[in-house]
Amino acid sequence: MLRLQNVTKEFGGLRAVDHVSFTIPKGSITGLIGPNGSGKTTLFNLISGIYKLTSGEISLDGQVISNKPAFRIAAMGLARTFQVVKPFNNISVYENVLVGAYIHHHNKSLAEAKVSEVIKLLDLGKYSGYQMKSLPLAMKKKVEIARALATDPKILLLDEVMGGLNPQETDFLLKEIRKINATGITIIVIEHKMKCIMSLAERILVLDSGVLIADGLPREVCGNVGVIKAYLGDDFCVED
Amino acid sequence: MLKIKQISSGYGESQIIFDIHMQIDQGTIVSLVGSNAAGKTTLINTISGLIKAWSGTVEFLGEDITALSPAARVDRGLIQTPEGRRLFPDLTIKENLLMGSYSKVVRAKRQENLDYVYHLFPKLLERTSQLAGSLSGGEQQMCAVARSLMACPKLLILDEPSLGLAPILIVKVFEIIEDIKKKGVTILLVEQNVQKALCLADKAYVLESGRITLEGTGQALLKNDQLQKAYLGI
Amino acid sequence: MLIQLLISGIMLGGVYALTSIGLSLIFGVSKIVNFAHGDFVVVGMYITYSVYQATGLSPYLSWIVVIPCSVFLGYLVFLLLKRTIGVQEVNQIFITLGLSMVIQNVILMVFKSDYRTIRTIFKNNIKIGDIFLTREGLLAFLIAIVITVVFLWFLNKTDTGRAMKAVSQDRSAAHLMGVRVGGIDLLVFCLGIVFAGIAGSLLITMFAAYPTSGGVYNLLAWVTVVMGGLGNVVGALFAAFLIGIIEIVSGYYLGADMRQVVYYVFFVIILILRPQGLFSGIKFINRKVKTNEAH
Amino acid sequence: MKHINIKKLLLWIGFFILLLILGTKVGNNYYLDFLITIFFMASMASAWNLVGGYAGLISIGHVAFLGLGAYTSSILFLKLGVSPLFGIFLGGGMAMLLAFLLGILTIRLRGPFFTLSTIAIAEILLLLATRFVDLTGGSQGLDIPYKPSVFNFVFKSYYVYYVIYLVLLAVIISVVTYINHSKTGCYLKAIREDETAASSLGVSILKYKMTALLISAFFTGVGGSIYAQYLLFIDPHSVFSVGFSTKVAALSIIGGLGTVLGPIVGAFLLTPIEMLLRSQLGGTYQGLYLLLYGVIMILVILIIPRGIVGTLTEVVKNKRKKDADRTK
Repeated sequence: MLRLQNVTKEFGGLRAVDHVSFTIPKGSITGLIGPNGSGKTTLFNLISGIYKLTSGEISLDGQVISNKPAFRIAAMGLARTFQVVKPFNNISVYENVLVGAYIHHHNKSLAEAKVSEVIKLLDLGKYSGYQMKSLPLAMKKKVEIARALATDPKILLLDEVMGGLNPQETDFLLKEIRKINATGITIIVIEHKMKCIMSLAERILVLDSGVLIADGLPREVCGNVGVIKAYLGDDFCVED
Repeated sequence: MLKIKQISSGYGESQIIFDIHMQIDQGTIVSLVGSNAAGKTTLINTISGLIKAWSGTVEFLGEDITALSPAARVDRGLIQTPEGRRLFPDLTIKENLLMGSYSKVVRAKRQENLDYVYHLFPKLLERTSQLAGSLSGGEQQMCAVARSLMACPKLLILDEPSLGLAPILIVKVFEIIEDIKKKGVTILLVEQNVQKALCLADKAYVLESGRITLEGTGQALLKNDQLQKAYLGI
Repeated sequence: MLIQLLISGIMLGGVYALTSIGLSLIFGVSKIVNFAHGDFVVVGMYITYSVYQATGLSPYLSWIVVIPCSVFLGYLVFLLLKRTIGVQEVNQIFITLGLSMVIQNVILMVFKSDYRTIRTIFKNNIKIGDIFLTREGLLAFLIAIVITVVFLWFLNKTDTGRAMKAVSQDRSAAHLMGVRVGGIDLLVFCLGIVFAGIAGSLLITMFAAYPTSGGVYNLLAWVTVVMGGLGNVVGALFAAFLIGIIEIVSGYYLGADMRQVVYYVFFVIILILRPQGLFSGIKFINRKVKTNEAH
Repeated sequence: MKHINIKKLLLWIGFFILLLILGTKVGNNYYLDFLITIFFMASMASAWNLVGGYAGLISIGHVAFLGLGAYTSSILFLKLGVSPLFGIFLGGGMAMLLAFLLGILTIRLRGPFFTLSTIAIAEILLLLATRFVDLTGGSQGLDIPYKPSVFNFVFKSYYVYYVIYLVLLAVIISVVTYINHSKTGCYLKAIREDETAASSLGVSILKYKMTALLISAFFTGVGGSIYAQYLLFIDPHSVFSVGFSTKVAALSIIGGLGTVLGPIVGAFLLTPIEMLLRSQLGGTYQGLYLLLYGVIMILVILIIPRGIVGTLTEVVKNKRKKDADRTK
């Protein structure tokens, strides 16, 4: 359903994303990994319309979305969270989710029904009246997911939602993500916690210096020489 | 030389590192490895004083420096070469180097240090009046290391010195690190190039989700299965 | 005639440069948005005026009062703004707007709303060929230029000056060099206010001061800073000359009341078309500040 | 929150009628003028709050809309004989037109630069109004003849003005309340908090900022037109002074940015102090009230940056939360 063809992004002379192509099938969970600065978040920013492409094309369900403004892409069914959380700090959790819900429900009571549904799904009821800024990071990340879900996305991009969480919180969030996927929403996850992504994703894409260096099942990717090099250094495999 | 006891810290309301203990002995290279977002940069920024420790103490050369400003730590010889070089892009190379010896403690030795780093990196002398922002990645890294050496470091913290460099340059960077060690500078090396970092290290720490999960000599860790698991989750 | 206008414009621009360099410095190094900068110029004007009225001291010597007062004022205001540095730009706008109201109305209460000026220092003008120059104007220009040049030297050749540039480019890296960044912020703020004060003491010999005239100087300073490229001190200097010329030339051809309209319009056009400034090619303390939000 | 709260609505209507009746009891024009000024300032602060408080666009040149509205209706009336009854709305329309032009050009500018562009626009209009003497009477200003009639929108009784201003205030409060609880309000708050996040949730930043700016400009323009009809005199320095905008912004900030009641509380607290100080002290201390505004504004920003209403609501909410936690 999501298709990238030769997607390239340059900042100044630097090529942050270099001719990346892949297709994400409907209903799948895909992991996107790679070392620091390999261009993962940049790729998300390109897909969600925050950045403009230098060249290439991105399409969602056959419709070209590259270089459309972010709010249009969101309306077409693509939602995301942010690596560094971007909460609407001075309004309540409820209103944060409401912002997302209004995208397809112009009527307030319909939008509110959607909010209740999402809040129930993610078990956020206790916090709905709280101001965003008073929440701990784990909850902020969860509200970001809730906000994104309220837009009724076909595909959800999660950018390091597990970062900075303790093991219990991580386990809980893993379950939530599977639950969301079970409702038919396609998911792409950027994650550094390898254990998480290996257990969560059915397919893994590996970026290194903006280039897609591996694409396959978690097991395959782990054994991939290029991936190990990218992560651990050039000589690691040789000495083994 | 550096003793860290029970350090916790983070940004805003979110805690990133938890109860860290670490000890760095005079004249050694200590490596700190761990995956992205494990809290390595947070830890060294707490050591440098850019972030306030929430609890615990940092002791440097027998003195408790937990409450000192970053500048006061620089005066005592605790120098960090930050991740991504962080040169001053609109200053020339020479101006960047001079900024390295900003601290009053080392200004007297400024010319001597300048000669030394120019000797170490002749390329910097060639381009001395060029703006730092116009250098290539490798040259920037040399300049950043040179800038730190200008401060007569007693403990040099290097954050991801090989990040984004071509393989040939990475080899060069590690050679330089060994050279610096030979000059008697103690080094704390933060690297994602685990192999290289561990080969070089007298001692190493593995940081996972803000906690130290493994520690030992570099060679011991190289042979550790758990390390591979931590990185690839196999 | 045109040459006369150009020269007068450059003379005027020299004095404006002092105002804008102060603002450019504060904005460039500490990222403090100061909407009361013009009012500090006016404070300088009134201090000079009062000193002159009370003791007959020449405006050029009144600096012994203007400078300490500016430093003190700068210190007090910095205490208000300190905690907002780097985090709350909106609050900086509001605090400095409030400050502007306070300064203007304190002046109003102390000095009433009358126009005040000192125009009795020199009797006659200078005439070189066909070109007339007022002695006040020429002296103000020369003083302003000397101060600017000395300041540029300071910025480039001293450790403290370099530290200012370093802080403007990368605050946390400056910390790691051992720079006491908070101290640099304070120094820069006070220095900026001192420049404004000195500009005031020069301007009072040419223009009248009234309580709300800070508004004019404030916008003027921002116009030059935006034109010069945000935080670009040399750019601000050139922009100040340009503004001086625009002001004099348009004042001559369109009438005195129109000169500000011309450069305000110019300003809005630059904000929209070239928010990085006209002179951003000349790098100096030029930080990359985005004026356009990505959409 | 589910549907329109009938009780609350009735309460407000009751309050409105009470104020209408109260007005008839105030025989003294001095006191009526007092109340009219408060209503006027509250209206202007509320209109400003839509842009400054909700959309996060700090406009300090809002007076451009006020002045343009005032000049439009006055010039149309004096030169073309158009009744201010229509002129008021045309004034609002002109203000919207200016807002639209200003908006497409400068709405993308980051914080302080948007603010600067609004100040520049206001200053430009001030200077133009002074310059084009034929049309505007220059710095002499325009006199609207005192010929009371409905067509001329000039009235003998202060009570009529009192009602007009009360209605204006009521309409603005209703609109702001409606927006506050609507999709638009929700989107505006999101934009103010984080533009990138908002746009990734489907919010068109430009569209909603522009909407807020247009509505705000319209009411400010209408307010300016009515103001001209009330004073029967306008001159560039009274309707285009940036100081007035700062004052209006100060009322909102002190009362509480981005809250329905904030600007009104601000106006009802500070305007009486201003008027008392002005009438009592006058002369030598004519600047004292503005000095006070400045000091209070700085203190509020430093101590309670969410303003009186914002801070009180937070305190009440926290208390409720604590009580709820305790009962659990």
